[in-house]
Amino acid sequence: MNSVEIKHLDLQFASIKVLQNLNLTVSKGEFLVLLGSSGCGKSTLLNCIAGLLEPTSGQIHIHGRNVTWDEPSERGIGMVFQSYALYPQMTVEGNLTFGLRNAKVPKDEIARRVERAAEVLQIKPLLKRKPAALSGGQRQRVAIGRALVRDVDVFLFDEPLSNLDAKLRADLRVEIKRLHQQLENTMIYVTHDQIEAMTLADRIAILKDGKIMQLGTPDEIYNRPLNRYVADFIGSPSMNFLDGEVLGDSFLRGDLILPLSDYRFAGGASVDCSATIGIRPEHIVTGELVEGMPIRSEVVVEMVEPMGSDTLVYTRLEDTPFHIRMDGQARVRQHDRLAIGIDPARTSLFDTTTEERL
Amino acid sequence: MHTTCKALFVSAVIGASSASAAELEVTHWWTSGGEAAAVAELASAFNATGNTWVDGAIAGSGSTARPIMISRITGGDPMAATQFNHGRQAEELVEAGLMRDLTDIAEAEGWKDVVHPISLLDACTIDGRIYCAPVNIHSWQWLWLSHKAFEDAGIPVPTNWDDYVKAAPALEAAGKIPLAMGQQSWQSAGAFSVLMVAIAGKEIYEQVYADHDAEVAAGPDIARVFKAADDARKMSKDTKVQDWNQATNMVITGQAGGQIMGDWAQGEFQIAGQVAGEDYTCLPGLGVNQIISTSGDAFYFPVMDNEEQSEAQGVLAATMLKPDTQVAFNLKKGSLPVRSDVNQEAANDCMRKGLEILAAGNTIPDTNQLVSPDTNSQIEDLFSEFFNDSSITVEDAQSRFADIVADAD
Amino acid sequence: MSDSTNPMARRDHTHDSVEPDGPRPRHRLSGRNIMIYGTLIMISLYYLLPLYVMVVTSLKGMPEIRLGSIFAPPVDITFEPWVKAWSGACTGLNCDGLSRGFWNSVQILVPSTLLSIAIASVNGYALANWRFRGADVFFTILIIGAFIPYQVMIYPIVILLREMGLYGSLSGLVLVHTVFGMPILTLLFRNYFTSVPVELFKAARVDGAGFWRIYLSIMLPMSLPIFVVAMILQVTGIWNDFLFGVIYTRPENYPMTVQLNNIVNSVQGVKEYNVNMAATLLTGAVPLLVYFVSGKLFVRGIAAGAVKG
Amino acid sequence: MPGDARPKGIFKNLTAKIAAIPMVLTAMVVFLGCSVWTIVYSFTSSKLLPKTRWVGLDQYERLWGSRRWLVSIENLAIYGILALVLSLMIGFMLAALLDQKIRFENTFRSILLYPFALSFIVTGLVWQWILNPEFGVQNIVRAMGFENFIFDPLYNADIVIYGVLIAGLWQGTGLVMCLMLAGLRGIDEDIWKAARVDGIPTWKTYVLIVIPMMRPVFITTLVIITSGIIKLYDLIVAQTGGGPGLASEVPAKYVYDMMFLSQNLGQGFAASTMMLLAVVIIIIPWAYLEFGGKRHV
Repeated sequence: MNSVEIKHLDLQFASIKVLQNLNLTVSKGEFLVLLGSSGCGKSTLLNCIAGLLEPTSGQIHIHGRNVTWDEPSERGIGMVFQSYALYPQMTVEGNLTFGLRNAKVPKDEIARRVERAAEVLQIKPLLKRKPAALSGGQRQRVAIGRALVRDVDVFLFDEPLSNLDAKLRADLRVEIKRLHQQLENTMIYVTHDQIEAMTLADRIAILKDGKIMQLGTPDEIYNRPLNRYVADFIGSPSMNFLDGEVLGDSFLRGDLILPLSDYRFAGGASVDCSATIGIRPEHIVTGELVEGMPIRSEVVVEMVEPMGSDTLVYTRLEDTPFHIRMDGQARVRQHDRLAIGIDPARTSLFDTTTEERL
Repeated sequence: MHTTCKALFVSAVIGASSASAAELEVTHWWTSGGEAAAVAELASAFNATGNTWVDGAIAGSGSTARPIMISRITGGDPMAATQFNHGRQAEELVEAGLMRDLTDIAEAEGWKDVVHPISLLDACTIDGRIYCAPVNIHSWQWLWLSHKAFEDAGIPVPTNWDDYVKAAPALEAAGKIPLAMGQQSWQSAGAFSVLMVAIAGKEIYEQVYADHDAEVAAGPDIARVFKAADDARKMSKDTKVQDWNQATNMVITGQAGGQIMGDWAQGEFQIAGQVAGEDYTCLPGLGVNQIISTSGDAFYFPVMDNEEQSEAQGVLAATMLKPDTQVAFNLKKGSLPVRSDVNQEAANDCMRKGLEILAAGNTIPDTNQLVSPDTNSQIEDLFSEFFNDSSITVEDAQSRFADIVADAD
Repeated sequence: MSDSTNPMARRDHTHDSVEPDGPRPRHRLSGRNIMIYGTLIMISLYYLLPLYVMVVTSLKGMPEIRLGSIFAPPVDITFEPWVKAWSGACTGLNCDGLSRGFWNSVQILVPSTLLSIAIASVNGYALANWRFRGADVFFTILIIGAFIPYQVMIYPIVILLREMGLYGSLSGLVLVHTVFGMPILTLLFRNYFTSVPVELFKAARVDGAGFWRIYLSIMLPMSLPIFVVAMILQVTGIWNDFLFGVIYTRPENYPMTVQLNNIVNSVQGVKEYNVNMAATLLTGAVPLLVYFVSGKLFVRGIAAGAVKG
Repeated sequence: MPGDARPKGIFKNLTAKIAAIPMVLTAMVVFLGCSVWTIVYSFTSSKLLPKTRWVGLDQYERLWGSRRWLVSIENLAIYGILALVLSLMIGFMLAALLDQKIRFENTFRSILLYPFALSFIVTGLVWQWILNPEFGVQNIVRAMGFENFIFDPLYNADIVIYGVLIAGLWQGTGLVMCLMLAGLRGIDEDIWKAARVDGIPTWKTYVLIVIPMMRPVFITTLVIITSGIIKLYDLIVAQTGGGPGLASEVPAKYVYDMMFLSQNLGQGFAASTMMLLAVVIIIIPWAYLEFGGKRHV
């Protein structure tokens, strides 16, 4: 059964179209991440699902029920916000129980749920404190707890980790993942952080200008981006793009010729057209392995960024910036000449005009 | 019940005693010393009828009190009685049917026969019905002179305006302010019309104010009046007070030589324990033209739903014009009684002068009865400016005055 | 919403924001300090002068006032003027001074303040968090209303109250105060509630709280400073009001300012300046007290309500 | 199913709309309704009571031919501009002084703010007295030996409006100071640090950086001060009564006096209408910029 279903959703503020004919289905127990840069409509979409914004047209179904015009509290959702949104004048316990008290849930039931949530989130000792006396991480746990006690099947997260520092963010990310495994409920999670998206998601929806650019598993998104935008957006540093053309089963760019016999075309077969090839920095082969590659070239190192686990090397391939991710142990210096090789099976080809995957 | 009330009402009017005890709220702006004492006389006379006078004094004369009165009346929650300068101010309220018709009381009490001059009652009469109870006669045309000030200056107390003007330098030399004049506009405008009657005479006054003759207003007679007003302006330039009674107080204490003010100033002299002829001199018509205007205060009685109160209103109106009340009230107020048939032995020097002029019929109607409040306030604005700003020339002021008269209604 | 304007972050900052943010002075007795304190003391003297004059004059007898300078301290201190102003001064026939109006003023003040603040805060909350079509239009008209001189409205309001059957009653006056307090108060409350993080409001809606529940349980408890500001403004305005009090009620309900006007404007021969000043101080006592007690909260509340636009 | 039907416009946020009824009624009936009523009756010759005797633009012709009205406008303009500029300047300066981490800040602030608690009636009276040449400032200075010292602003038609201004500023600057202080406290301390690191002089930091950052405070302050200026009435009545002559008349007093002293409602309404018009001309563009432009989500 589908947990959340969004049909032809449109949202317009004045003349600005924030969401455009958006369709999305989230199945039960799925962890869906809405990913995109700011202003892409991901938070707006989440707010629509929560019922905090009214769509201009279209429908939202949760558990098969049309909830498009229902109050947020009637939709069977819990929500966690970026700024935690804890009620400052209430204790942690007060924050956890506010919704339940509004829904007139019996006292012992409230106590049971608070007990369980506090245990799951390890916030038992904090129950009597006010939010002001909590650290950022603790606050966000309480905020998650507030969704937890609602005993609902759909959790909505609106950039919940953005206000935390890097270390806490990583910790809490793991915790959310564990929570999902434990609760097995549907989670829709908005973020602009691709690491969060890749690590947490069962599926990722990448949004741009109120439209879904690609919906797929992290693996699909990473390895088989549907269009140039997604390819560019995912990965850091982002994919290298080289313009050229597809002729027969080769990609031609100047004197570079890339045989595409191992490339899986989206349409099954190759079509002649001008095209852009995308190669992830980490898929570029260096060192001894270069010899085995169907295509080889040589670049000059312009800058080196050692990052510990790996090393980023900035180079140029015939005036086009070209980034290479190498092993952390690689000894490369500025002005070095570097031999590189490309494996066609690990590249993506896009039609230069439509920017769609070939 | 209804008939009983009627019976009580009649007995109340005739016997001035009643079993029905209504509380009547009376609004007025008589709050200065002499005025308050005078109101107390009205109140005690009314309380003696078994009713209760609830005092609704609002200080600050018309500007503060009048909006309240008009609001209360049009707002449907009127006071039982309210002071108005009689004249044309209440006309519209009467026309709108908001004021109680007092004709029955007036007839029962024979007001038509006793009120003198009858013009006072005429001012209360609209379409043959009487709507207000005049309580006193006030006249504007008085010059009050301080004996002490002239003594200090070493000159005799003048007996007319011209001598007074000539005495001004001597007063100034003695450190006195020759003429005390409050800065409020009604005082400036009042002083001017006093000068007009005194200097130009009754006919000119009537042509200007009653007939709105702009040519006369622009003519040589009025030019002389403006010349005199210019003298007054010079004599009064150092008065730094606003209220009339503060100016009067300067005369009482001898700081100022004199003041042009209505007979209500008398009350202040009285409260200060001064005696007319000994401590101060009063010159009606500025000692030039012994003519006084007969304006005065009147009470109007808004229509009330409550029958008991309505009856009590009648009682109050009747009480106000009773001979005893009239004497007691007017003595304190410094004004003249509205009926000629009362015992006037208690009247002092100044009051007697006034009564004589009144008896001789040398009266004119007050400006309030002749022009609308609107025109009146335009005139007040003009003279307020004239008396306080010496840069306005006599000619300029006169031509503006003539314009106002031409547009008067 | 960027972090720099995130009110939640801001609140943490405003928590101790009654401490100055300006540049830190370097030395205790530097020339700079002397200049700052010197200026402040001079200006304070100018501000205190009228109060000083009022107080010393109210403690003098009339002869001393006539002879001495208004700035000279009293030689013979007398409390007579205070007693007279409170319980003896006359207007017309009533010689019971200000005391007659004091409780009336309280009776007008309490319901007017409560009602106007209650309504304006709900308005501000509705405008900030539940924006509906046309809300801005109404709000703009309301703000224009803040600029309309009261005198202009006297007459039409008399007619309105008459039609509502409230003319002359205490409730009518309370209503008038509520109406005329509404523009500025609504502006302040709207600005304040706009600065409350919108996510808090969203969270409460997810928690199933409706319009009133959010207002009472979430917004109200975190709005003390702005309520203090509103209270101070209203207490001052309503307590000092003369015009409405005298026009829209009956004499038995007249506020203290009517007596003050009567005492100050009725002249019994000589102006009794000492009594006038005592009466003035007595009338001003309530708002002054409110100010001195809650001055600190006032600045904090203004900081929360007026600064954000 | 409840979710199927989109709620009709009016039922959306129904509670919020119900709660806003008092505001809507006030705005529409009192402020808008009464204004329209006033405008309508300004075309009549109503005297003591409103009557529909139409006279076209007569009232306006008379209004603009009236010296007193012109003087009133001129006075309001002088007073308004000076009061606005000076109270903003003095208020800001005081706030900046109080913001210097000084001791006794609370005391100073209370002293500067207390006049705001007093009514204009009281303010007018006290200052009328202090400025009275006979026993006020002039008297004191003369007693100190300056026999010819003259300081009688309330009795000199040329400068009376400045005498009113002294009292008006005394009463109102405290609030401006408070608003400004609140605004200064809202400025991030890092700004000051940055300015110091950049070596920008303090006064320059205020003028170029801090004041522009305080735009919202200035706007709120402007609304409060301006609305007070336009309504200027009580202070004039208590302090000068409009005198000497007409020298300190103001429009609000013209309206009041016309309506209740001259018993010429029509003229009063015409003057009111002109005031309303002026307000609308000032406010509407501002309101449009403030609320019209941005829409919150």
